[in-house]
Amino acid sequence: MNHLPVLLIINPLLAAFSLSLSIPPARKNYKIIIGVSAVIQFALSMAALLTSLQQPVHYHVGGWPVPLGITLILDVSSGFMAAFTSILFTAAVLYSFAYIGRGKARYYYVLLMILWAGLTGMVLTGDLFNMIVFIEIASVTAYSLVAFDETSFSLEASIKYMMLGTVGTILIILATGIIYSSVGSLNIADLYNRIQGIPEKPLKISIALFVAGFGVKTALVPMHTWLADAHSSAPAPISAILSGAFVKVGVFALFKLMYNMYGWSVLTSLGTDQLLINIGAATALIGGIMAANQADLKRMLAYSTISQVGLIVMVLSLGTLQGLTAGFFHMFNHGIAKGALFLSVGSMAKRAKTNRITGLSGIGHDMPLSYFGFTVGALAIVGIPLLNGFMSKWLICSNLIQNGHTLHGIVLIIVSIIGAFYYFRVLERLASPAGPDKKHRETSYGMFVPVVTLAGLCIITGLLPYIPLVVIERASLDFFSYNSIITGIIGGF
Amino acid sequence: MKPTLIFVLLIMSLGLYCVLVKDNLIKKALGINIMEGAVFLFLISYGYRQGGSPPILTGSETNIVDPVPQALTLTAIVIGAATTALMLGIIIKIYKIYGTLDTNEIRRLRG
Amino acid sequence: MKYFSALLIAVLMLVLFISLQEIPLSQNLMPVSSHYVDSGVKDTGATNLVNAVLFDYRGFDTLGEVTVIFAAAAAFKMLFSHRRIFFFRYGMSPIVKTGMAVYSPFIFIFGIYVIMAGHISPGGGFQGGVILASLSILLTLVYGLWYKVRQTVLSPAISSNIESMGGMVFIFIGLAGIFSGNYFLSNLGAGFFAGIPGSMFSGGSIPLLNIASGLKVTAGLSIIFYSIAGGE
Amino acid sequence: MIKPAVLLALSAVTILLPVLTRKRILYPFVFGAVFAAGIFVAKETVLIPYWLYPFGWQVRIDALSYFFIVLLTFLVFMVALYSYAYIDKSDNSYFGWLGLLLTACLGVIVSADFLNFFLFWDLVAFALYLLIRKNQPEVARRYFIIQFSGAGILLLAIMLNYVNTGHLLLGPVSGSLKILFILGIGVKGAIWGLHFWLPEAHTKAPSSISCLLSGFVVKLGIYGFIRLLPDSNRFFLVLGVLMALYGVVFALFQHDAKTLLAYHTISQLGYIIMGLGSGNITGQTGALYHLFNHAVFKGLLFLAVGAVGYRLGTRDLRKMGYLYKSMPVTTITCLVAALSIAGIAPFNGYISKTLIKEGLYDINLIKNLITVVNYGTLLSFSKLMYYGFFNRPEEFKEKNASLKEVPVSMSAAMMVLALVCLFTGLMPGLLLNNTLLPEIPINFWSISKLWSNTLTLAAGLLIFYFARKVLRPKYKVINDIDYFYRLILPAFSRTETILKGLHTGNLNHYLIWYFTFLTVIVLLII
Repeated sequence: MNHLPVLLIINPLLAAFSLSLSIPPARKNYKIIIGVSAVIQFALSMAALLTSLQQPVHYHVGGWPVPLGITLILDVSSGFMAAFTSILFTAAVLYSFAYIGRGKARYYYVLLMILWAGLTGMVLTGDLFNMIVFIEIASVTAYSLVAFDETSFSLEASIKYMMLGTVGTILIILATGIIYSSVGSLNIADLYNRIQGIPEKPLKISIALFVAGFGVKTALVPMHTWLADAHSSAPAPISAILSGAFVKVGVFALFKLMYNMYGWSVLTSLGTDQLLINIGAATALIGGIMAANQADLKRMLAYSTISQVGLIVMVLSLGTLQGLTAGFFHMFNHGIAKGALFLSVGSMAKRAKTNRITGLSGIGHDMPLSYFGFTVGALAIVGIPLLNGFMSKWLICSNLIQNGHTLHGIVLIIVSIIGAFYYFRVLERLASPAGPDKKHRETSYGMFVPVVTLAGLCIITGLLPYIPLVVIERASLDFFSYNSIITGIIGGF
Repeated sequence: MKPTLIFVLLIMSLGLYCVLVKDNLIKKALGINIMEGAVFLFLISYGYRQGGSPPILTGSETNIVDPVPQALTLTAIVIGAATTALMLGIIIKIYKIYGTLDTNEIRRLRG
Repeated sequence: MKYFSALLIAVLMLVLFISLQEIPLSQNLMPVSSHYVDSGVKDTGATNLVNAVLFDYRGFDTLGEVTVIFAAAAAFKMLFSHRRIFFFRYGMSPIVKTGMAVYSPFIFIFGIYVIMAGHISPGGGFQGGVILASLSILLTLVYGLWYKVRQTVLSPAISSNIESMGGMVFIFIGLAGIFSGNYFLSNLGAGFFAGIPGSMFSGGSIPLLNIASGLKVTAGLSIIFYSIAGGE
Repeated sequence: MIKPAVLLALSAVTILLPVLTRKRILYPFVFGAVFAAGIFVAKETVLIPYWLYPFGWQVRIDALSYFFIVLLTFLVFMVALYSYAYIDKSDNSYFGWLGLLLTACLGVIVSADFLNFFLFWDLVAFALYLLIRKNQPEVARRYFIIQFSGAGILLLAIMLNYVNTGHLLLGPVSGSLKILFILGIGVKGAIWGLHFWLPEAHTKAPSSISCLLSGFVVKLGIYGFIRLLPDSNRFFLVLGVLMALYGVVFALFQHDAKTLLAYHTISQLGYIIMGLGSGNITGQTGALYHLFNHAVFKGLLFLAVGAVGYRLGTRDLRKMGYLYKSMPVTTITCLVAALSIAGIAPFNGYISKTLIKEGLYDINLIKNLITVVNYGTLLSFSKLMYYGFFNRPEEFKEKNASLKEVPVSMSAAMMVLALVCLFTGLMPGLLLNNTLLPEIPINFWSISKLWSNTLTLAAGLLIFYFARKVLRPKYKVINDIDYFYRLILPAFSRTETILKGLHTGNLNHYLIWYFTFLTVIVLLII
């Protein structure tokens, strides 16, 4: 029996609980506890990915068979997402050690670990209501971490995020209620077999509610408004996680429901795929245009995240195996690149004490390593060849156009061009000759090592896309050929 | 159709109206709670069976209401309570800084 | 904007009304819940099926829910860490204080009862926890915030410890399932004492989990209250 | 024979040069080694399997690729030699980016599949961005964005082509996709209408980079046309004539030496495209030969003007003069290049222009237009040579006459290029027979041809003598076609302003959007 799935969730929880103990060892050595736990979690998630590549694990919590209890499913797709999330989280934890001041840092780490558990749970769970619970765990921590700085901006961003997010959760719960009252099951795999039992109109309503509910977590237009506020006001590592991992996990969860609960053929017959792809295109365009002229660097990155999520949603809604591969690959690439971007901007902003692009001009000379991270991340997102963004954008474009969505392919190209426009503007500004009185030190090891590592990952996956792609192809197979997998999950109830 | 559906939708529209129209943040939080209540009512009422007894078995019941929606609702209530508490906490802090709860004025982040 | 919102709500509700009517209604239970009803007592040893579902079949949800409260409490501790605004220091009049002194043991006992008997009667960790938390809040309101600071039993550090311990106990009970060669949060399968259904000592790990979550909810809600009230 | 993979690996090494060694003296030798490898590379098709692993890299070196490889590696070698002294001592990374440009161009030339073709196509623009960025970030960014947009169109075209054909092998395309391909490639190849970036980029880039930009990178567009659109004759003919005339007319009235050269790039590209559109082997061979020659003499011209700028600090024709005294090598090499570009025997321009003219023999109108262009070229290079080197303005005498000749590495590069101009002119068979055309169909050295050539030169110089007052370099802003493109930009920024206005920051509005969206999708789905 393989307990990896559940260990992945309870390890960060245990760390958070023990960190919150009001006893001297926990209070003094919180960095050690968090560091050890983060390393263990990273190792566990890598082990989970390797395990899932050999044999998917279906973990029945409490020992109950499928429709009765909660099942955690560690297949390649969820293992991949967990590993990818862990990479970002490990970088963020390491970065936070240097970035977050002392003061209230202990609770920051508590919340960070719970966020980690929540995102991992969202990915791993095979139960609809359990997914909601994990979404809420992740959301509540995200709301409060956004407010960490307690400035007017971060509080305002937090309350906007919270209001929209809570309404979204209510819609998701309502949709779950509709599904449960129609067919009386909550297990995603079980629901896949029973989905025909739901009458047409409640089915459609539930899809609409899920799209709207998850849309606010994944910042689809027009529910994207909170994202730019929240990601620009949160501490840098939190922005990196929210942008790099949370949004992606939200997209993953939405499409897990779409592919693995409703079944893509149901969605196609209802025309939802067209709806999703158009929403994706709108998201990509609006995010791209909004990013083009932002004065705040982090806000620009946030809008860029919105536009990239639009691309991912576009290609995932194609409903083809290659489309899924391209979408997951772009998730991975964008997550890593955006992580490097947010972290490096955090370093620069910490030294320059401002997020404004004008205030940061010329800082590239003083902080070459952070600037290197920023450059690589920006170039990867723009899609410069030999960095990872190029490959995934090529795949996305090729899939969109092959499936007859030429206009959406053009949207991708336009978004890339706009992206090049604003990222290069910033790159140039950061490298412009600085005034003589401006001198900033390079950040400490704890801060530039994660940045440089993530940037290095961008380069490596750009040169050797095989390494992630071999996993991602299996992962998308988990989504795509669900019919053949499902009997293994359900067993014989 | 269950007659409770009408009440569910009525309560939900009340909450929604509160969320959409009221400018005060606390009222919005309350509206969200009212919406949550409507959803919980929906869950519970669709788990109810005509003349059913509560799901506490003493051995003689034959007609029992569905226990799962009740458990789900309990979970969702607790989550909702935690969220609401956090929401109110942030609202307090916002009031300290902005001196108002009016959403038309709490808009330093825009564009 | 007002009329537009009203129109929006009207349209939305109309559509919801039309479509939610179609949800099939039957007097029979769905397969999953009928399994719970048929063999729930045998499976879990608890007669309160809601609690059986909450703490056994779907115990993992409950862990999550406990975590949400924990996260909210941690967020409060983080956000309200350096506020020391002592309003309401000395509490209410002596009459109320005396009355409260009389009531509080009963409230306490009731809360404990609701927690402990969760598996056989309506109630459970959350409900009892809320009762206990309300007792703590009542005490503070009546005796003033100084009471909280002076009292060691309800001091912030202790509440924090109780909360963490609650969560950890929950997880360790779950881990017992793993160590006994079963799954996480396994109940009777992991060898917990089944007892006679309907009696106080029955239901395997369900009462233990009830206690853990009860502690957690008590402490969590208290922390949230004190953080807002500025007691810490 | 050297394996293609070795050549590619060697060129990839040049990217890392600044990291590997700080001794700048070694850099030109490494680029020279790449040149040697380029000459002796085996003409074969291989698959490099571990490149971007699931995709692979189909490397194909045939006669056309070989021709381009030799040209590229030679030119880059010369530029590296020139840059040894030309580029600021502190800026070693320049050579790394030069290596990147070399590798990227090489990649475009040898790729036999669209994925790698497009990848390196993009990378070329990025390498140039890096090279220009140091001094002119604005220009570099604009160049890159324009090229990136062009690459976007190309990407769209490639994808649609993929849908049509089902494979990604580089080959002739058909149907209405040709328009997209012409647009996409045309941005890099600076065809008329999409050339608006060229004068600015050529003018503002360092001269060594202008040399490569004009000498090779725009030729990638021609390469793309040859590979992908081998049979669009009429269109190319019209386009070529248009470009040749347009470039010459605009070049005549420039006061900046490099802008003048830049517009001549457009004009000479017009020649090449005309030759491609001739539809017969003579014209197309002429086009290719002219491509080679243009790379050599235009590169040389840019280097020479760069050398002037290196010593004088300006390349404004109004401030030059007296240089024939102070910088004899530069003057002579520049004169050789000017004679070549004007098509004067025995330099190489004469050969290729004669071939192109032969190819277009049957169309009288075009022949007349070519003659006009020829005189235009002659005039503008008379202007360049006269006002740039032989003029004697009193106010600059003291400064200009006392300059020193440029350092050895720069003059060596220029002299080599000048010699190549001469030799490829005297012995056209050297290149033509080996790579392009088995036998030369015409006799270049017939008395009538040489006589008319001399006549043209004399007439041109005579016209210049009388018109030199009109052609005197004056400052004026000449709006090119980009004037119209600039009109589009406000529309974009207006969209942006409207969108920004919509994001009011008011939670009420956001919630109302949210529920409007919910209602709309609910109604749409149901």
